[in-house]
Amino acid sequence: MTGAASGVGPDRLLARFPQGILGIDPFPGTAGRLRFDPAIALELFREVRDTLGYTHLAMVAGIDWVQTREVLYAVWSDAGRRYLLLSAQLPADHPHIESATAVWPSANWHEREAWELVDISFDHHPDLRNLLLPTGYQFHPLLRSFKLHEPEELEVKVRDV
Amino acid sequence: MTGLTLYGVANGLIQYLLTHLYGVLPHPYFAFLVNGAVVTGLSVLVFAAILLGASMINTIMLIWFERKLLGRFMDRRGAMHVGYAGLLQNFADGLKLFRKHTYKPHDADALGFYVAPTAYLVSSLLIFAILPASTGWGAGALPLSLLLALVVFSFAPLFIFLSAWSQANKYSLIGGMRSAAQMIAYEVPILLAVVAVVIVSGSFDLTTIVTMQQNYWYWIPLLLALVVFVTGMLAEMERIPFDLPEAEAELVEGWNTEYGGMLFAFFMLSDYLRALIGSFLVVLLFFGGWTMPGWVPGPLTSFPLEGLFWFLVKTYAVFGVFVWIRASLPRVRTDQLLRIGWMRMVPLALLSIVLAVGLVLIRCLPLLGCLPSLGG
Amino acid sequence: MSPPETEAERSNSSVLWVAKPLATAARQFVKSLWRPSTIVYPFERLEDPKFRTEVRVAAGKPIGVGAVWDNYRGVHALNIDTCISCNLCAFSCPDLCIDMVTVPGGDPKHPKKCPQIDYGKCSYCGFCSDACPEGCLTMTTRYELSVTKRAEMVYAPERLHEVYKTKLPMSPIRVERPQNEDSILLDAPLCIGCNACARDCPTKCITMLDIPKPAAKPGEKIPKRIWKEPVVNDSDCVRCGTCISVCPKECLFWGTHR
Amino acid sequence: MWINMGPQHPMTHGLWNLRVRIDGELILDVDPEMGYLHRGIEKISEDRHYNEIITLMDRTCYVAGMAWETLFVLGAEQALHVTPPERAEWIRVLSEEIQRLGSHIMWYAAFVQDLGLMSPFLYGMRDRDLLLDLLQSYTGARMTYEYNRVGGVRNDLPSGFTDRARKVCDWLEDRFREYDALCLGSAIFHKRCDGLGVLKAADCVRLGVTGPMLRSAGVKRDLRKDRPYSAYDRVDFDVAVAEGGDVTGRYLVRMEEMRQSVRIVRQALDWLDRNPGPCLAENLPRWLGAPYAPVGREGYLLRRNYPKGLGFSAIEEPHGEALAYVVNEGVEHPYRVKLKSPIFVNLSAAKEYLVGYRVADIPPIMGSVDICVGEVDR
Repeated sequence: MTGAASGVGPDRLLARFPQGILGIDPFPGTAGRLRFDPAIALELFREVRDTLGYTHLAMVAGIDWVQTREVLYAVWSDAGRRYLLLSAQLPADHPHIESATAVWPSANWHEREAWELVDISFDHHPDLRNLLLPTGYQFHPLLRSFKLHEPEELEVKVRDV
Repeated sequence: MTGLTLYGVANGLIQYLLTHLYGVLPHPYFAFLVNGAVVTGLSVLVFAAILLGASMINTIMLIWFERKLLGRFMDRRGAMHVGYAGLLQNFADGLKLFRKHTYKPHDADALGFYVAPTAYLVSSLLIFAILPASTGWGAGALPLSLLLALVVFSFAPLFIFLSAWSQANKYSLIGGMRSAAQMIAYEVPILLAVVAVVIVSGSFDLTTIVTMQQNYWYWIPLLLALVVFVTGMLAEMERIPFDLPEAEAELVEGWNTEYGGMLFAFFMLSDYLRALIGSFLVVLLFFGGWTMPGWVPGPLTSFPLEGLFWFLVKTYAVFGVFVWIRASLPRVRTDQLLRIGWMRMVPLALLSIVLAVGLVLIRCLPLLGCLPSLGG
Repeated sequence: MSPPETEAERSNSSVLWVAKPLATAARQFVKSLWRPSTIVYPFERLEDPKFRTEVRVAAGKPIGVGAVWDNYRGVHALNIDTCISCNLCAFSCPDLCIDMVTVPGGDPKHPKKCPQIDYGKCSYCGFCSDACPEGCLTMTTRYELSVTKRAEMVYAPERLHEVYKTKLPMSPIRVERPQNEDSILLDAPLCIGCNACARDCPTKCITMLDIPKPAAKPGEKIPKRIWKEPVVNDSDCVRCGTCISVCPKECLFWGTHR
Repeated sequence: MWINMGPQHPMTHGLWNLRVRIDGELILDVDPEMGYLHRGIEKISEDRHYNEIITLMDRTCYVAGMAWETLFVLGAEQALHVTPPERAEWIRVLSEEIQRLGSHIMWYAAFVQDLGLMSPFLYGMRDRDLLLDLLQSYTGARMTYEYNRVGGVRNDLPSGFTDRARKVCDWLEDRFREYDALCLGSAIFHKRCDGLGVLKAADCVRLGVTGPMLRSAGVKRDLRKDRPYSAYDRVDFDVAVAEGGDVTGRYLVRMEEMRQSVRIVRQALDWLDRNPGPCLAENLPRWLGAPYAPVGREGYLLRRNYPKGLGFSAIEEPHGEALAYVVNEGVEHPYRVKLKSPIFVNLSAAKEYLVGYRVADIPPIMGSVDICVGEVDR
């Protein structure tokens, strides 16, 4: 399942990032789940896109593991016809990672969503503001610590046009 | 031709009533009741009232007709519960609109906001006084009735733009500007197409134009002018495919976005009044008005008010074509619309004028009278 | 950016201009002149027998797709008589719209409870009728629910029973007992033999069996209890968990027989 | 001048706001604002039973509920290590293609309505009704199906279903010709739609645009072919591709996809006729199959310990590539469900295919994107 034959297996990146790649888990139905150090994010994205040919960023997901936050990228290669999952664990206090918009512009809204729902900030994102929630909403609903609030407790700023 | 005129009916009615009233009260104080001027004035009022009622009822029936016809084009039934086959549905709708509260947006300009719908409706109604629906069923033989009708018809952009501007709404403003541009652009080909008819008939009087079509209807020699005229009328009436001033997909309701209740009903009614007028004009100018071809069996053309009957039948048929077009064509874009107007329709209209002049010059028109199956 | 002025001419339909759509609309007009394919709803209904079998008219001609209502999930029908008050419907409801309320009849000390459904919340997912082990809660083809007060949306068990009595077509009834499933197990030392589980068991699949009273050893106190223990008949058990919830000593639990 | 097209606007087809900066009729800038329909489905899923989430998936996209059910169920099956029987996979293919037909016909109706043409709207709704009849006859509902289950589907097809479905297929193939006559046969349609809302292939890939929008630009990517799920590796169909990446191209792609869907439906019907069998996996844990164990009881559920797992599924939804990521932590409800909607991404590229056109072009362009706000906002 690693897809080394089709030339898009993630194994070849191990030599490029001996420290940065923490491991490649097999994941049925995909080319694998690559765990990486958030410090190498941007270089890794470039390599994944240019060397491995994963030109399409399909999804950016944030998962709150209470102690850490996981950010998960699903990328697709037209040549290899498979997905590759890239996953990074971020510290729970001030979780941040380099934005993928420089490599895949389609990450724009995905990262906005991950930012507002799971509170993962993306450095150098061109336009990091609320997408699904009202502007000025100060909570992050997809965190495990999120509690439902009464409507009057919420302070929502009115957008000035 | 029964010799029955609408004014005659009104006059007779008034004379009958006043004479009897005077008979009941034979005091010299009431002699003014049989004064000629009073009788004439009252007759004109009654005449106007009948005309107003007839045109309103016709318009509402036109809406019903469109709804039913459009329903069949769309594989559905249209209104069907109020009255027989939904005949009274539009009266119910009108009643509902009448009962609704009319409100004005805070920023809207009151004068323009209230005056524009009324003026639009009045200017549309005015034309009915000019159009002869049959011999004697109009304001009489005005020598320039066609020209007058078209002039009044072209007041509309003014009122539409007035209302659009006074609503203080971006959609209305865009719609109003589109509407003004479109109506002004399509005035030109319409007038040019009418000129072709005028050249062939030699008259600006609608009654004369119809009478001239006893032998052959003008759509036979002037097919090109008919196409131009109908296209222009579609644009003037703001119907699909040229309804982009009220393109509901992008402009909500175009220039009448902010209107509700009776003011909206005024606009709605005026739109259909103008549709009715457009169909009237097409019938009058190109389909022989109230005349019928000679090959139509006698019983069908000799009953009381047969002129009016056939005129309305033709009008509704023409309107049916408009509905058919509405059911099958998408809307064009503003720039495309104007391009069609100025770069296709105007040259075609000019060409039709040339054709008309040619036909008149080579004197081949009477020959058309020999084609009994087509008209006359 | 400037607007693209060049328009790719992709087909030759400009020759025909607008003739084709006009003809299509006219054809449709002629087809629907006699009978448009709409169904005049309050007077005709999709569940009418004539639509159930063959004639679904589209564009004037029947094409033979009868509307089938076998699995339809509409308003519930409840057969109060066979309801065993097992609570499974209330447990399975994702919208929490089912309450178990008392119905007349039954033991006054331990009244019979049947589901009451709040249709203001119900999403018609059908999980409750799937869960019903006795097939007494099913779904009918009734779908009209308009009321003027919100309280009227709450259907008491009696009202659901009335729906049952109208004999509307109902979704297929499955009376089945779960297989391959955990069983109710007993933590025997904790049991005091109080009979609560056997008394409240909806299917009466728990029987209290006598167990021998142990002989007192010196220095050990014999616990004071009723010397009976529940035994669950797994083939009748519907796994509703009522026994677990009524057990005062929390000695029943889910597990697999070794 | 900024105008707000939405959230209450005929163009939006849902609740969202397209802020447009215009100069006269020319569009200078756009800024889509989403979130008016955000119901927090991902959050709610965190404390819902796996099968209860299926009721949410129906409501994620209200025109393609079946596709989203399938998407989630595929992800959950991987996370829970469950394999559905083959018949269930074929029924899923069948349902998804019927749903795709329904969704595309709905799109056709709304799109042509945006162009100002009303009768195809009603033709489309009429024909979609037959598909809803089909879906209703085996799922029991016309819109919120709740039909898929982790480990299969809820019930088998009723008797006589395949014959009725074949009749509908015949009927639809007739109707597609009518649809084309009303649109492609009309000069005005070409005037409106040719060269409109162009998004070239390179831009599509760069911006992550998927689905018919991508295929209309000439990129032949279809997850049904490239990464077959359910029984799609066993059906024979072609991927619809067009050139140009404009509105007409998207129309052509969707029309061709409908034809191909009819083809797939026929094949699935043939297979289902020949191969009866169970449609729900045997030996499911009770809390996965119907009927249900009590899920509300505290202390009972959490005591269980099932194998953990991660699920990742990708399907070609009617609107494009949809992904689901399901994290199973060994309890009855998933730890996290992440859904990726294709329209979410297609909308994020709005600036690229709207700027430079005219206000009157917004409805057809946005119509050709086929927006379902339910799955964008989730």
